[in-house]
Amino acid sequence: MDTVTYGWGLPPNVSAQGAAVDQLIIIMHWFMIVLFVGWGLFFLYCLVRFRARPGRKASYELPQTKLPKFLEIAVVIFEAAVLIGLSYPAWSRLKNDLPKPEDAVNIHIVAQQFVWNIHYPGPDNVFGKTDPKFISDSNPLGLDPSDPQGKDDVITVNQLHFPVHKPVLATITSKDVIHSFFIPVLRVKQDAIPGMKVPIWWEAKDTGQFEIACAQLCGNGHTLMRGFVSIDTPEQYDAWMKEQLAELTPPPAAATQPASTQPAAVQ
Amino acid sequence: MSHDALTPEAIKKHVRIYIAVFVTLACLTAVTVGVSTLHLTPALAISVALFIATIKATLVACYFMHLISEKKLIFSVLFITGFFFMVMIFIILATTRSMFVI
Amino acid sequence: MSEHSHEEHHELGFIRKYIFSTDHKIIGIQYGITALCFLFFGFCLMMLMRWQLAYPGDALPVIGTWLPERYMPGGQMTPDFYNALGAMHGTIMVFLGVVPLAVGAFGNYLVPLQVGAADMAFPKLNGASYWSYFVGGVIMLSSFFLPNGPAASGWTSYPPLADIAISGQTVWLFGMVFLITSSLLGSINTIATIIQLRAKGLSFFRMPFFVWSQFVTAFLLLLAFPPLEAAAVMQLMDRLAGSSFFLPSGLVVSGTALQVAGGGNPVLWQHLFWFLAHPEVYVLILPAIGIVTEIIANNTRKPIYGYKSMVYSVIFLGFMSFIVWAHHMFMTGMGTTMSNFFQTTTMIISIPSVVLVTCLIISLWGGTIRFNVPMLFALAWLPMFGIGGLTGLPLGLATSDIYLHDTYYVIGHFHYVVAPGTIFALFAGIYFWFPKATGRMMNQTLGKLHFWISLVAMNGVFFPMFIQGIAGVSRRLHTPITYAHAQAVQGTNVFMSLSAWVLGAAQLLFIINFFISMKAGKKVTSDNPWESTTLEWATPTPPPHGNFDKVPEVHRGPYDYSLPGGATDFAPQNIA
Amino acid sequence: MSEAQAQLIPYIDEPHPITGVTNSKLAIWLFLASEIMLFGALFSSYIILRVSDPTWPHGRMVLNVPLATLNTMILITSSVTMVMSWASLMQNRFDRYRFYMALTILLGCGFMVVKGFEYAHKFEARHFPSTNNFYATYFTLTGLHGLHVLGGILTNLYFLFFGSKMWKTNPTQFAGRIEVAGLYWHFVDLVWIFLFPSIYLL
Repeated sequence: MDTVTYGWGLPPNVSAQGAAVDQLIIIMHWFMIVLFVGWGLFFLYCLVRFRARPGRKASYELPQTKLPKFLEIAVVIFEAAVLIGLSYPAWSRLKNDLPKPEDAVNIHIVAQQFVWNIHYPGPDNVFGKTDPKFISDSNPLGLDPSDPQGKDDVITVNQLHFPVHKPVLATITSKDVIHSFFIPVLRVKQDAIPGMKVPIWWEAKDTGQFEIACAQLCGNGHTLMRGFVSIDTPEQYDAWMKEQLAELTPPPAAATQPASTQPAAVQ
Repeated sequence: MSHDALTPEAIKKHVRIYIAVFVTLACLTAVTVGVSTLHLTPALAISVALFIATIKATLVACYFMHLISEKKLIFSVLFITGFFFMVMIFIILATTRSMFVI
Repeated sequence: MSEHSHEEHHELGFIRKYIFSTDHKIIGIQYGITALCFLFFGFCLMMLMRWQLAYPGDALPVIGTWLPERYMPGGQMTPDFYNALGAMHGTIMVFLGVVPLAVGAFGNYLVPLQVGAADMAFPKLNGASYWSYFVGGVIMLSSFFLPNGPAASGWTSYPPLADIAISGQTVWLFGMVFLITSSLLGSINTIATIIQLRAKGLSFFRMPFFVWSQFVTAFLLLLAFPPLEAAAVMQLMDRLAGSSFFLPSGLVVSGTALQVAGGGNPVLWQHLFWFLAHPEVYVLILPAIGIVTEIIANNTRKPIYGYKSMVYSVIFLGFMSFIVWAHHMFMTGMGTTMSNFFQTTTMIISIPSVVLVTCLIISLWGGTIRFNVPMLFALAWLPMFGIGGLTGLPLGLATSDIYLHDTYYVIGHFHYVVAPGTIFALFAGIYFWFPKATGRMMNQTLGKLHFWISLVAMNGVFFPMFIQGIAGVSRRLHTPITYAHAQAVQGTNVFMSLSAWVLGAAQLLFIINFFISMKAGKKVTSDNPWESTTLEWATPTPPPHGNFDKVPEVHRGPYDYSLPGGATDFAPQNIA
Repeated sequence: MSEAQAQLIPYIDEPHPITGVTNSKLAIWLFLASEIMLFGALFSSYIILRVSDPTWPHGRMVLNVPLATLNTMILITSSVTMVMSWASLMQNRFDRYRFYMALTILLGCGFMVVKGFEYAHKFEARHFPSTNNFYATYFTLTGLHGLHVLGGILTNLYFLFFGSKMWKTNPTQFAGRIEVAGLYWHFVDLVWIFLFPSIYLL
């Protein structure tokens, strides 16, 4: 397993769908730089050339120039092109072209103060029913104990494993307040909003160990809401999943929260 | 005031209009309560109730609030407000209804 | 400062004259001083936060020991206190600092003068609006003395976090109700003044651009604030009466089910909040553009290029600002149709901003540029606002927003708009109109020092935020170094903090300059020291109650500088 | 407004030659514009919460429709008396003005009393804003509206007693003030006209 060294600039993109995001960010920054430098040079030139000095008189006449008109038209065309050519299609692909559940790794991500619960359906690929009334320390998602389909469900805390080169279909929700699920290297972000289950997807093109960040202020432990992403080879993933299933002796999954991720005072 | 020609005679005429508007409002209130007991389909019930309410509101605004003889400036203000009011209600509603929720 | 000038030709007592005044100029100055105090206080909160960000977990020497144990035990900042500082910094800067300064102070002081009126249309309402603001501010500050500290859910106060918070969120909401009331009263007054009280001959297209910007701003305040008031009422109901407007069913907070009816919608708050808060951004920036325009016209000694297109742009901006709000909410999971609608409106709204900046830059062409302190601030405003505006573009596109949303990139973007953007313009305005209000010039050397240090330090604070944002650092992190990707750019945090403290120190120059100049600044020799054309300079200095010696009449547009054949290089609006 | 300012600021009692309105006429409409946005936001929230909740009860099943109908009639009547009080001033009948204004205030108080009974009933039946979002909306909307009625009553009381001194000094401005107070009062009525069907009947 390789570790990423983060630095200045965009972190490496290890996802298949994230290239569109990067491309747009880069294009927009070039546009910004061109416009800013253009303006800036003209601005500085004006400051020097038209500085007040003895003998100079300002002219009442306004410059007869079509320059601003051209600039505005150019900006309009550029923005329209970026919108129609890049942003609409990329956004629709990300939001509407969800992978089919049978072709994807299905997971539920349930945020809470201040951990990420990752819920895997297990070998039957069907999620067990959950209900808030079953929630307890040993059953963080409220898995229905009477539902046979929930017996093989794996629930991890802050540990997100998935295989490389296979789409992952995740639905995101929250138990308490609004969080935001963010994996920088996968260019994935989605608010986790209680009462809503929002589907997102991604597909990794590289293996490695990365982190999940919370991007939305969620209380005094916001900064501690760090999760771990492990993009595995299919073999590694299967082995890990087997390990998790083996631990499922007292169903449902007893996911105890590591003490280190539990802040002292919970709001 | 914007009532340049508000002679006592004109006011007398106004008063008669006020009474007529009042009677209409009372009748419309009775109608809207009556209709609500009819068990219409929700869509129809909402349409009828809001339609009657709009008529009543228009009457109040036009006659009691003198909008019918009001100046253009006031209409401009109300037009802008009405536009943003619609934007607020319908775009928030449309966005909320469009949420990707399973 | 009028507080210290002694013109006792009124029978009004001290309290009626200076405390519960109905004179728009006194109220404007009251607004200005109160807002400047709040600005500095809000900035101090940020300087505290910057310690934690630069040296996470280290005890803050000296100052840390002064603060209560519940906030900084052993000098170390608790996450709750950090969040409280963040929420209060945002609230104070936006609602108690910049808006009251830009709209309350400059709007109040200048709009009646520039339209040639004796006062605002409703002088008592004007006083009420200041005192409502003052009470709102006091309520807001009082929350620091609560046992659980002030509101700590961000200035955006997203529920459910804000609904269930044990901190001073309720006090925050009550404070906001007063501030909203104040803004509403003020905006009604401004609009009525501009529509009804313009001097004879001052048609709409002869109004100084500043008046236009205040006019549009007032409409934004008038129509955008009430939805936030409604939302605040609903959040108050949630907190005090146990309703669940913003609380969905089945909430489980730290292991126990929340005892509420449920069925609410947390995203509803975001809609109502941003329906205000996006126009609010324009409430901050439009008066700033107005001030900059006045100063650039005055100091290039030539008319503004494209005055009319700037007016149309500013109206269009105001209009569009009501239909872009959900670009703050792309990550909530809205449908593609709606997000495409909001991406599009967001791109459209960038066009008039481009027009404004371009017109102002081209206005420099052919002028004779005087580099005095107000002009320096106004000129620096152009590139700073440029950076702020341009960096809004990748945030406004839903696809690139996936990565940048809620990172430091956002913070950098709006701080460039608001801090070196709006606040530079406001400083420019203070330096520019100080002689009108006091009869004395501010010291130019101190002013230049203040400008250059502020310019460098501002960029030192805010530019690295883009680097952090690109690296993916989330905002509002108490200890960013928890994350490996934030650890990699931690060096910038130290740099930003040092810059922030330098910036704080530079403001002392301004404060010293302000008070010294008030007492001992160079006296102005004429009522129009900058040789300006607009009506406020046609009043005696400082303007007395009632403003004008004789009712002014306007004969020309606002920026007739360097008119060919004139005896001077400026032709005041009131001179035929 | 002190005498000095009354001279300084034009268009207090006579309309502006171009816009055709007085300052206060413009201001009250601007204020009402902001009120439209305030109630609009609450209505919008009501719609959003209601369409997403299939268990939302019908107002007519759980609320007291006869009482609300009575209140509707009271408020409509008070609108008529309000406009009559203004019309009386325009006819120089100060005595009738006082009569109609007093009646308006009494009707407003009547509205509040009926509202009080309605609320008391709900509290007795242990229906609170915390019961569900239907009651939360009901209490918030009618409560905020009630506060507006209360504000109107206080304003009208002022114009019935202390404020009416102006009739002697400046009758035009006083009639203008009553018109403005009336506009606010009618607006409160107008809000109720929408509240009544959407909360009580649907």
